[in-house]
Amino acid sequence: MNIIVIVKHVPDLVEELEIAEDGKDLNRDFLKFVVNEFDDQALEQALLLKEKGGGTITAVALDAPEIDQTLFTCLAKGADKAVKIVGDLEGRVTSHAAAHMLADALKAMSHDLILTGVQSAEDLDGQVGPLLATYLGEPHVSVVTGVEARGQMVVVRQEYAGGVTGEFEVDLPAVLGIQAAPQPPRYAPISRVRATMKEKKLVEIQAAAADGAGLNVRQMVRPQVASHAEMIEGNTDTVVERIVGIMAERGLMNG
Amino acid sequence: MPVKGVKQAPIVVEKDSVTVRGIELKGQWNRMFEPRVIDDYDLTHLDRVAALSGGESIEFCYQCGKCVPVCPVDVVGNYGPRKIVRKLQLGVDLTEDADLWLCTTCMNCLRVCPKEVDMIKIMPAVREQAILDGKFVPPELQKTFENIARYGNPQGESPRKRADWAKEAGVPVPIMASVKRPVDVLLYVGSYPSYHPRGKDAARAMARVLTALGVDFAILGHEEKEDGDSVRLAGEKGLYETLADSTIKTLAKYRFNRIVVFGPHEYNAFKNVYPKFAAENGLAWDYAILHYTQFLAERLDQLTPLLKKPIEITTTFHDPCYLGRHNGEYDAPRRLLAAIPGVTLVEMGRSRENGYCCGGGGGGMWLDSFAGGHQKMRLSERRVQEAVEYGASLLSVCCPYEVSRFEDGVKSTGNDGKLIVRDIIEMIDEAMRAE
Amino acid sequence: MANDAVLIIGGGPAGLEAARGVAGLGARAILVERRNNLGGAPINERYAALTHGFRDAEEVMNEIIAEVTSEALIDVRLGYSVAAVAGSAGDFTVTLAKEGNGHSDVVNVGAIIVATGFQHFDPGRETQMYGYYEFDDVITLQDSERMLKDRNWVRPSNGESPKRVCFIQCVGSRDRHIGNEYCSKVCCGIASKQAIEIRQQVPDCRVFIFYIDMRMYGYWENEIYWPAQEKYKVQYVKGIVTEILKKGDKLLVRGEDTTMGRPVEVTMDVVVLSNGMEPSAGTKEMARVLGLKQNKYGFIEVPHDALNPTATSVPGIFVSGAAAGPRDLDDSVGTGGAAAMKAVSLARKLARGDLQLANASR
Amino acid sequence: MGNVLVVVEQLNGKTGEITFEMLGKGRELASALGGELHALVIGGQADELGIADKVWVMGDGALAHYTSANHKAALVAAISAISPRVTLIGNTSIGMDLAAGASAATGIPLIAYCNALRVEGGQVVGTSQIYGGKVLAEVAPEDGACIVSVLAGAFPASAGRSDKTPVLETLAPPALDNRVRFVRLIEPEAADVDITKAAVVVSVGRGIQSADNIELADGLADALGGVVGASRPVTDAGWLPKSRQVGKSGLRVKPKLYLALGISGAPEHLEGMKDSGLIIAINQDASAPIFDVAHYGVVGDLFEIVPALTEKIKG
Repeated sequence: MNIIVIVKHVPDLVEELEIAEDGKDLNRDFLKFVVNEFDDQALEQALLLKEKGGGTITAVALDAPEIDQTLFTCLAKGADKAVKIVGDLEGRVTSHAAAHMLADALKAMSHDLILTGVQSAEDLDGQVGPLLATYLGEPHVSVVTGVEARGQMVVVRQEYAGGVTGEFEVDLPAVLGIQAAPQPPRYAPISRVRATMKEKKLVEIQAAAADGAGLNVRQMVRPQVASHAEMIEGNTDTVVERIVGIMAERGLMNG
Repeated sequence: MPVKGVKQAPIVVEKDSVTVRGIELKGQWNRMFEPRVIDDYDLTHLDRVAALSGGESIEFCYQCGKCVPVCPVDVVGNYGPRKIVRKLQLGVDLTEDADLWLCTTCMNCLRVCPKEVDMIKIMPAVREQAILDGKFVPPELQKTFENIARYGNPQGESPRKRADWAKEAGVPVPIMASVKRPVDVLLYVGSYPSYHPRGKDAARAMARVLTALGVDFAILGHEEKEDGDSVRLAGEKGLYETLADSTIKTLAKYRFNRIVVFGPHEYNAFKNVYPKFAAENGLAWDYAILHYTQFLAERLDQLTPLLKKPIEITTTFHDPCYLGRHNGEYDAPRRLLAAIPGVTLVEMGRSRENGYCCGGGGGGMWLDSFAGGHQKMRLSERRVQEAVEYGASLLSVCCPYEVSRFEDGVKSTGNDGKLIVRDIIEMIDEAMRAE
Repeated sequence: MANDAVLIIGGGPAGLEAARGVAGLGARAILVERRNNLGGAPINERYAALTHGFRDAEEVMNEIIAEVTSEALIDVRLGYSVAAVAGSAGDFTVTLAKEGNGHSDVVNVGAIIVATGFQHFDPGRETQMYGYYEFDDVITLQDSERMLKDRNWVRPSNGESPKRVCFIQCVGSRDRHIGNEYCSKVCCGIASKQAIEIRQQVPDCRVFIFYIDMRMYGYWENEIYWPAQEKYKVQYVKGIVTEILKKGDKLLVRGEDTTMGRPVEVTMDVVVLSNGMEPSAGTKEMARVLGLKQNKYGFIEVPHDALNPTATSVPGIFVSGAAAGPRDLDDSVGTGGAAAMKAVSLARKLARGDLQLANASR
Repeated sequence: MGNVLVVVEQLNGKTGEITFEMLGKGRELASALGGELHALVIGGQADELGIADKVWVMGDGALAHYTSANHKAALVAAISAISPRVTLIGNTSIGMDLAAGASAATGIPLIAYCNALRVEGGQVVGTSQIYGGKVLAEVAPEDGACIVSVLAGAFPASAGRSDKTPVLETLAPPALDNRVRFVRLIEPEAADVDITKAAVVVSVGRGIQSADNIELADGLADALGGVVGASRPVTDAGWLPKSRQVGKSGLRVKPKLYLALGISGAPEHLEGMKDSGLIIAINQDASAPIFDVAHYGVVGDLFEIVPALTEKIKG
């Protein structure tokens, strides 16, 4: 099975995020980027499928700061090929635009399955997977926690709230939004990543022009976060009274 | 009489299930409990370990068993270097065995080994191979590697916040990049004093003590990264090399007379490991390295008059493996403790050269859950019990791994209220706070 | 007539050294060897390399033999055995019989040195469960020595190169059942030495040594045991083998792996039995002819009431080498020299009248 | 026209809570836009949807089981037929399938992860919670219409319930897209509690002192309709199964309410719960780091406070 894994860089949430002066985007000057954690799960799922049934894996990413390192890490983990889509990609790329550019690039790449992370931290205008699937005219399943290849289809599990899981047969080619692979994403030792950088090259593809999401960002703000708990003083009755009051205020008393 | 005729070999049957203490064990699990017949000495894996650079001495073992009683892990589980060698001889693949991740590289086995079977080299080499082969790496360790690779610290905290602890030190803590002049002491803080809540307490105490002594010091601030020695010992050599390269190049930008380190692991890295790496890579590395206890012990004349507030307590001292056994420094911390008025030092049975291990070395710091699943209790818990048994009310330490490990151990062993844990620098800081 | 000539019985390493020693002291030596050649076990059993030093046994022995045969003071009598002895210290009259033709000689000597050596334990004997006479591929240390010397270390059953070989230690030694309660002292070293040689000659053959405890005296530890393990990757398994069974064309070795506390059933291509030492037929016969006390194992008894390892129960008769019990080459040669010194010195004292026979020290 | 269409989410024949949350908000939006509130049922039943002015019912047995391909096709057909100004879809597993796909297929912009919606000068303005909740982005569609995927719990469900009988209208289903075929639903194992899914987690740490005391937390969790979680020392001690462990090496939880009882707040633990909606911590030690992430804190004896609290909640 030939699998394409879409890999995306998102701002690292470990760092403090600052809003740009115009209030419409993050201040991108000092942002650190990391690979979207669900994309890591998607790659792991792809590697497991390849280990079991053979085939190839191509990691595809839109250009972003430090994306090369991430693509080489994909190769070090077992991807066969890594493609970087380059072009005018400054600032936040909307999910719609990203999906357009990916769809344009992927049309030319033969594939059976496209795996994406189910979502990312900056999917303001929706998740890339279903957008991409629609542009490509392929079926899509989100929140997938299990994939099994079976001839020209896959059997997938989709997770719902409360632990209920749906099982589906999906004809290929298809796009899946991976929530979790059956095992934690594997580790790529640094020395192997470095060796991969010497041995392999990234394939670059020019990005197609793409429309945005059709949304105006009016402003971005940071939510108020209390830095320290508000301490509740008093005897047991007072404390209990106050806690119940707080919970009731937030509609938490009905369970 | 000689054997006559040809006997048939008995057929060894693995039982479908066996009942051990009322629990039924199916299939292969009963092998764990039944004295299963050894039907092969498959040396493939032993040969593979011996072929690794650093793994050669695995074959030196002649099964004398001296290592087992001093192995801190064997005290809390069925483990020990001799047993690992035997398992290898029996065909166990160490790269897939839980034992691989239990060694804390404390070096007590090597200290007593007549054949110099060097687990401090063997274990990291095999771990590296396991990681390169894509074998199971405990997820918590994997996460730590990723954190260190990405953020330069095991906690996965923002590198920009590395010096945030200093804001509440109560004294100015200069940062090398800002002072723009040579300083006497470069204080290498380390990740735990930089980020861990209890580590930060110690870091702040350190800043106050150095200031009180009038030491001209500065820290690297956000330019500082994990030293990588424990990363190396945990098997991620490539990451260690990246960190060493980065730290060596960062330090090369500045002028200072000596490096004072908080942690024994940094001490070991800078003193014993970095010089070799620098030489192999054409980098300069020629610094005076001091553990903070050594630096302060050299200044006892100056320090002692400042220690005015007595701390009336019976303490015992836990020798860090990487300050003691690995680097031979046993006295500096004890001299500092002796200088604090009111403090009575009692020695535990396992101390100095035979000091027990807190379980944090060699990557153990990042394998707590995994190791916990293969041991009766944590090494830190065993040590806490020993401290209490010897009548100490305070367990003093001087390795940033240890305060949190032992404080957890105090709670989990039900010794809350019986034993407190303090870094020596915290005790000095407190003793300086005269009325 | 008192004289300082010394009769040495046995032309192996101990006897040769005794002869050299006697001649070196300026006394006459008569070296009697029943066989038609000198050299003893290293030559007759066709040993490969010797300990220490791993030098070729034949080469080393030939050097010593050449020295002895070219020495004018040494009278080498090949093909002779001692038929009778009369007299006492300082004045022994010994009848030497030429093997086969009935010819005999009478010699007069002041002292006698017995250097009649040992023989290898016969592993087919009594309770041994190792199938030495049943299975071609179960061999002894001396069988192995011969193959090493010929540089043709193969499976005797089919001539093929073996892949897995093990040694079983303490065969015929340390065994009350068999009657040999003593440690044969050399087998651990010899097995380890052979293991090294097998690894040198057949590099892809893995060698295991099953042992109760490794007895690697003195420098054997660092010269043989450690290199065997560290350089030649010989696998030592603590635990002794109880029996060997046939399994297909392999041998199934059954025992206990005592450090693991588990039974062992592993297949081997060749099993080498590290068979111990017993007194040779010549030793037992000489004890009878010379009237020497033997210990319960048949070795010539050395009364240990003084620091005198070459003494026997009869004044003027000394013992050297493995005739007195398990000894390695160093000890055999060492006691050969010591016996020479003791023999010549006693004979001369008696000849000079410095000493009365009654007070003759052993 | 300013109609609001709520896409009804039903699984296993049950209408999800999110539907009522959207209906309540949809009612408010429809009024502000001067339009009607419509609900769309794909292959399901239209009970309980009385608050809507009109319920569109599409499909029959063929759409009875949710499949992403068929339901997306149905939704796209419905949007074309109804032309709502605002389409509200739950940001659930199902909504993630549908919302973005419908946006791509119809060209109508999508506001995802929405936790606030209002009408301002005739225009719909939504707030999208992005970057792990660290940023709130206020956005408006460039043109009139929009699709909104709504975060669960963003709006009260009570506002979306009504006893009225809705007006039903049938919509013709689209051509089926059978590339995704339903096989079965797998229910979770009854014995195992999934603490990651619970709205209320009552977590205990070392301060609980013994396995026997865990029933205190059970009582409180029962009263709140929540589940009991734990910090590592408690699961390590075997007082609770590993499946209850909150933290870096356990599970990450994000309930609406997290009650931390006797948990000092090791970083390993904080990492697993700090994003909870409301955190209330009770601990003896005033300097416990748990108070750095908690919204409210009590320094006190949990053995006194917890039973009293449980009593009070039970009323």
